[in-house]
Amino acid sequence: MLKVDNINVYYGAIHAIKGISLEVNEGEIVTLIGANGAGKSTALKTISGLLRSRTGEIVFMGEKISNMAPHKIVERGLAHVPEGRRIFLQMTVRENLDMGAYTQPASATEEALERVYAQFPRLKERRKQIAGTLSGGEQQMLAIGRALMSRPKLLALDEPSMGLAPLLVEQIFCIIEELNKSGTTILLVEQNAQMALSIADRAYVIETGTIGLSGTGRELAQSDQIRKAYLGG
Amino acid sequence: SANEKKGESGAFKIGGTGPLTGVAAIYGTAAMNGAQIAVDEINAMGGIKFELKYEDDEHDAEKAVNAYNTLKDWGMQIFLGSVTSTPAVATSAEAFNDRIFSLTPSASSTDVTKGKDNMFQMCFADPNQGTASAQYIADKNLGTKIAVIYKNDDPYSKGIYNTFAEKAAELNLEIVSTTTFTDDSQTDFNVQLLDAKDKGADLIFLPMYYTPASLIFQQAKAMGYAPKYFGVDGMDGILTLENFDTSLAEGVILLTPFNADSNDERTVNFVNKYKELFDEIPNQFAADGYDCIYALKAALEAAECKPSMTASELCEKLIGAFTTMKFDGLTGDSMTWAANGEVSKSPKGMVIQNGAYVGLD
Amino acid sequence: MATPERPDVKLVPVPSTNIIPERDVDKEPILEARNLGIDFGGLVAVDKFDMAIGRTEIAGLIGPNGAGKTTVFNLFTKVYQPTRGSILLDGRDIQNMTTVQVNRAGIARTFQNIRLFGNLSVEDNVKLGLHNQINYGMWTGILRLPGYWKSEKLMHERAMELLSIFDMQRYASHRAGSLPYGAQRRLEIVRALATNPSLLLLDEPAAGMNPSETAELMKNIVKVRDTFKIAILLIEHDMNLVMGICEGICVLNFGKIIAKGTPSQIQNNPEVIEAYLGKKKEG
Amino acid sequence: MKKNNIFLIYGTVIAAYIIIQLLMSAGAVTSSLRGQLVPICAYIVMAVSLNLTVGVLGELSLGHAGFMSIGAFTGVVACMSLESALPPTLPRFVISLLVGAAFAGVAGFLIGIPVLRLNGDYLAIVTLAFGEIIKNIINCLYVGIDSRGLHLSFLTNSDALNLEEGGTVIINGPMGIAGITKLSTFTFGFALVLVALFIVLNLIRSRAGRAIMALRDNRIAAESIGINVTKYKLMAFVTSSALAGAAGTLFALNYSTITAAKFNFNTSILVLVFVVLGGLGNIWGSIIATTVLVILPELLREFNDYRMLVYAIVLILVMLATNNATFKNTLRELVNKIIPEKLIKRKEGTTDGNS
Amino acid sequence: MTFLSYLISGLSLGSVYAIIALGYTMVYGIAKMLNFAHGDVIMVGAYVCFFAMTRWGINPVFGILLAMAVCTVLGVIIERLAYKPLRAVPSLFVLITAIGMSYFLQNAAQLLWTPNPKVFTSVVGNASIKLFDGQLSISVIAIVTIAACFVIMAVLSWYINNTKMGKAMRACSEDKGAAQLMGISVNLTISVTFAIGSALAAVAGVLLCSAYPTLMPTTGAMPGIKAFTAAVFGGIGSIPGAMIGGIMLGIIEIFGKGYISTQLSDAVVFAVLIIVLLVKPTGILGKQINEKV
Ligand SMILES: Nc1ncnc2c1ncn2[C@@H]1O[C@H](COP(=O)(O)OP(=O)(O)OP(=O)(O)O)[C@@H](O)[C@H]1O
Ligand SMILES: Nc1ncnc2c1ncn2[C@@H]1O[C@H](COP(=O)(O)OP(=O)(O)OP(=O)(O)O)[C@@H](O)[C@H]1O
Ligand SMILES: [Mg+2]
Ligand SMILES: [Mg+2]
Repeated sequence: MLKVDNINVYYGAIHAIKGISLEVNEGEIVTLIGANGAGKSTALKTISGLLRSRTGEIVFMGEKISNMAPHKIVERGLAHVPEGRRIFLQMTVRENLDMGAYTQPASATEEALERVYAQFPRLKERRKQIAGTLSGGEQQMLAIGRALMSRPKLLALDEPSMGLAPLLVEQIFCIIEELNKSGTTILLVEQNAQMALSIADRAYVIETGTIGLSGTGRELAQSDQIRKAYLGG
Repeated sequence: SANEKKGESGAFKIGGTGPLTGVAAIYGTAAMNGAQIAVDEINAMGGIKFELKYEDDEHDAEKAVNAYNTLKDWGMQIFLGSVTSTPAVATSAEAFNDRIFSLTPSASSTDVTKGKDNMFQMCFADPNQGTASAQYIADKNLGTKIAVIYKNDDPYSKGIYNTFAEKAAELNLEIVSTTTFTDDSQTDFNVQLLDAKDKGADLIFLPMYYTPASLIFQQAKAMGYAPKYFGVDGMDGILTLENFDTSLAEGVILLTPFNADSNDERTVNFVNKYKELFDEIPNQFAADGYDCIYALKAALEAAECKPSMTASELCEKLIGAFTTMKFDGLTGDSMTWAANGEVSKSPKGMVIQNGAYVGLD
Repeated sequence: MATPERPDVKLVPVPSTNIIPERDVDKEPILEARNLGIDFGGLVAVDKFDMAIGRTEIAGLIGPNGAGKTTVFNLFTKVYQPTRGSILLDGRDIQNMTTVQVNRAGIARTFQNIRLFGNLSVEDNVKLGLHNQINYGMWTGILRLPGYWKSEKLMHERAMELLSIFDMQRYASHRAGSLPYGAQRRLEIVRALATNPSLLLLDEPAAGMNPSETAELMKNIVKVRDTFKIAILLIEHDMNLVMGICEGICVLNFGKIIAKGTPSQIQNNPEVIEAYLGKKKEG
Repeated sequence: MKKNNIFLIYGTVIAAYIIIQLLMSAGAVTSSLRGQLVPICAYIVMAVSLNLTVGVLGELSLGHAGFMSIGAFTGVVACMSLESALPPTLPRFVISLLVGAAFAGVAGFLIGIPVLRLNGDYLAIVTLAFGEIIKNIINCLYVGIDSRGLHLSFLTNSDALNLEEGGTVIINGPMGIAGITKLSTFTFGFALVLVALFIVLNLIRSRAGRAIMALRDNRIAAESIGINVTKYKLMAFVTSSALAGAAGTLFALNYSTITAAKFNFNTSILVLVFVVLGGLGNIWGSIIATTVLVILPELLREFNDYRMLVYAIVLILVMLATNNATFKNTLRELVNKIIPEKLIKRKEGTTDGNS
Repeated sequence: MTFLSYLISGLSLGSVYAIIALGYTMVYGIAKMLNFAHGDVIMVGAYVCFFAMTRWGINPVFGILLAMAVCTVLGVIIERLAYKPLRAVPSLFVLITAIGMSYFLQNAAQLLWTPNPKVFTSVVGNASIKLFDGQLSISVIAIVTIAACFVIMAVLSWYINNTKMGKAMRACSEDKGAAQLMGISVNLTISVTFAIGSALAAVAGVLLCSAYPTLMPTTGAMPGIKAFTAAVFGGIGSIPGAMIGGIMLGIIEIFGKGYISTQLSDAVVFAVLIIVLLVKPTGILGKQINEKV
């Protein structure tokens, strides 16, 4: 479904991604793990078009999307929940969710909204609140909810569990699994590697801009090397 | 140094600065165009030859000094002053130090000439206009209750107002309303006009350029107020304002040295040439620029100057010539210059009738 | 779930009404909040909040998202003015103090969303923390009088010393904004420490860190407390960290305290499990 | 801070001064350039001081010319009043400069108080408003001197000053000041630039400067670590305006006339352009950008009518180019290719300098 | 009576400021940049309409439409060429290109159309309504301007709050990256913003010159600054705020002249502005958005 082939990304003179290739198949949950600053977020941003790769190619559903404008990529069914939430702080919760459904026909909005509200009742309760005054965790829920509004085929999530209460973290992972079951393919970046690996079909480990290891979630969760470096075990 | 460079082509090098861009660009371009016509005419005649170079000063003293220095580097021998007053005060001080003879077409402030023996004006000095206007109004009994609107951040306008007010007091003219405007607020004149109207003014004195005046006429009409208007030389040009409804200016009296509608042969000739070249009717600045060149020609001839002389040599000779000669130009007959640089010429009282200037006396 | 290595902290059993550790009990608490509350429009964000923090205690403030934890920090640091109740710092009411004065009186904090001086160097960030510790006037600085050289040298030494706690000396000349996320969080703590506080407030210090980094952080927090003999109040959703190093824990839900106690008391409190922890975990 | 490499800054300025002095003594400097030396110095001081507000404190000011105006008028009044009492020019010049700086600094303090409550564009508009108010007030102000001392009058005309016989009008409302004796020289201007650089650079690299930059980067965090926002905003603002005042005096004493209209919004904007083009917080950049942009319109005189049009286009293109990543990268690569590694540092400087 | 006359003059002047401020605030609100060239786009609009009416004898209505079309294209081109490449850098840099653009437009206009002023023919004639035996007169153009202001304000507010594009505009104004992730084309949205802003500028230019009929290359400069002031006064980014700010500014200017002093009116206007901002630091209708800590 998504095929990333040998991309190189720079921030000015900084070479942040050094020839990464990866693949996500339809229906999978794939997770990227790695230390702070390894380049996970950069990889996601490149896939969703926010950053440009100097070389290589990204193909989504058989179509080349490298060098495509981000909004066109979204239209093709790839949604990205960015790091740091990036919600519209001065809009209300409801308006934020509406923005998520921007590419969708107006008729589909109501239904999508109900689904999101069902998943995050707190958002329904606060639908008129200005998003900027939400608590950190509430903002995170909003960011995920917003991405779900567009009914994406592939959902890329950058650290969705950050700042969430334990109960909610579990909930979020449940939601991710549910989404996956209902047909959404997931590309997940997580610090909570334990949880991520437990739900992932496959995983890649990124180390300073390159792919270190890859394998099924289970394999990696049991690898000693991984346990030491990322699981604190 | 640059100052001592001589005219090479056998022509006198005349430099001028004026606003060629920005808000005041109309005045600078007009003076430049007028002067250029005169230069071309003279060069075609044979005899004395001129080379004219104009530099933009953006109506700013700092830029004017830069422009002046550029002209010096070019080898300027005679300086055609700056067109507007504030820059002219700055450049004339430079020319005074450099001993370069200067004649300004239109910078009318007395600060321009004050204390500088080599600085002469082609236009009236502000005080002259103020006094002459008051005198004229008193003599002709044009109004009993007078209102004045002037531009408070403009030395020209404020300068004329000051002497007008002084003279008016002397002549027992009653000024009932004095109001002002500035660059930042020159669109709406309702308050000023209401004040004049409420105080019963039957004549409004407008020491300003014609652009704001045209707005005043329009707004007064809209509020149903029809006093007499009395303008100064800056009012000249209002009839040539593109698309202006000349009926608004009907009856406006102004003192101006130049009348583009005059039947005088030289004026007709000048106006036609100007129209042909620049597609416009020349205003007083153009005429001043034109006169400056002819006055310089007359003075240079009178003093038997050669293009090979240095600027400072020319300066002394021209000072002598200017203080002694009599000059007939488009902007006045039998003009003479006092040692302080001020010109003496008689302003022509004009009234606008049926969209044309008509001489008053 | 793997049990993290617990740093060697001795938990002191305390009476259930008061969560101050025993060693601090006979001293006056460093901070005491009494019946604190704040409303935003109709929303009661915090209500009837009572808490005392011991002089050298590491205390935790936990609760579901939007429970009002950050708001409590904002009340303590006078970013918000409380609608009700009072806060006593070292026995002194801070009612009329500003954020700046509260800091000078001894409270330093970090932020949930990092607030560094991103364009300044790491060292300068720490020196700014030392701003009120080492003082010289504007003209001393401009004219480079001897006071300038002396103070700047002192500042440099102090800054490096503080950075070394978190093993960050090597970043000293880097632009703070260009540091990796985890390093930025640590730098915020160092900067707060530099203001010489008696109470340090940490808002989700482990957010965005992986488990091994978190374990490192836990050791460092305890080290800070032990070296500086200060009280630390932290907000965190990482239960390994909270249960691992906090002596007393206070749980908020919908702005109200639902439980106070030692980690084991909290872990076994059904109301807390229901509202926050989810199904009980072992370890 | 790397971008404010002090050796580079002082070095360039001093070297430029020496070179120009040598060229002048050899008669190789045109009148045009010579005439611009003092205004360049004045504008450099303006740009450096505005950089303190805009680049270092991070607040947009659109009324910097207002402070220049205050400095110009008060400085010249001081200079003209002292003419008989203190004939030697150097001390008179220095005193005038100090007077100009002091008055502008006080104005900076007064305007700084509302500044503290506002941010961003609201602050910008207050500074703009302030510049307009100053202009308007000076246009209505009359100051004269006679044996009894200074006389002041407002909203009238110069007659209302009631000067004795032999008294002189100094500020004459909209006519401003005429008949100023030119005291400013390139050397004085250069000295003022050095003083301004010394003050600003040392301030930035001290405890107070750090606090000012902290306010720019994150006010809330600065408060949380006990930094007094009011104090440091005011400090930056007052220093900046006092220096602008000194620049105003230097500028005014270079021309025989000044009017309030000179120091209008456009002048404020012009200085802002110098600062932004040179780089926010980058003092060296301010110096270079100012020099280039002051000289540029003069170099473009050949274009006659198209001069200001070309100037506008150059301004836009430079802005686009300096902010274009590809352009910067190409430039860097080019430099890397042509020049051996160890020279790069210095060479990059000169490339910028010629742009 | 004087009071009423002043009030009416103030309203007329204010409505002109307001209509310019609407375009200003619209572009500011979305693109987050102070478009100092806005005043000059106004000037271009007025020139186009002037030539259409007086030189080519086109009906005023079509003159206005032509001016709007030309300005729309001009606005979009300016944005594409001069502002778009600077989207990623701080807005101060764009401010400088905007200033360059303003110089450019003024000087190009001067070269194309000479610096000589032209007298604009009011698109609705110079009629006025006389009340109280002609003691009080309200010009038709003032009424039209005020009405236009209200209509534009209402339509703009509705557009921004209710249409899809309007929402896209608000999203872009907050976070361009996130907006893209929603599937919004930032380029298109900003182009539309500039197109609307510039079309409004054309209308403003025509109305400005109908009310105060001198037309020069610098005609837009001062009203541009005044409108900027008005927009901030009303709370920058707020559409109704721009309208209120503009009208307040006009009224204060006229009252300052009438009741205080014509010489000090500029100082009065700006002093009032400063005082208002001290009391309400984000302008009359500006929302105080506190950053959550
Ligand atoms: N805007 C930027 N400018 C310069 N360098 C950047 C920028 N953003 C990221 N980097 C650098 O690129 C590298 C990869 O960063 P990235 O954000 O992709 O890491 P990450 O794996 O997502 O880390 P984290 O777990 O902290 O989110 C890091 O070294 C970082 O410092
Ligand atoms: N300035 C404000 N205006 C309106 N509501 C606010 C404001 N600040 C906070 N709130 C609300 O108060 C509640 C408490 O917020 P707070 O930030 O304290 O939560 P928190 O406990 O820190 O949550 P998290 O763990 O998600 O960060 C939230 O519901 C939030 O939406
Ligand atoms: Mg990341
Ligand atoms: Mg929080």
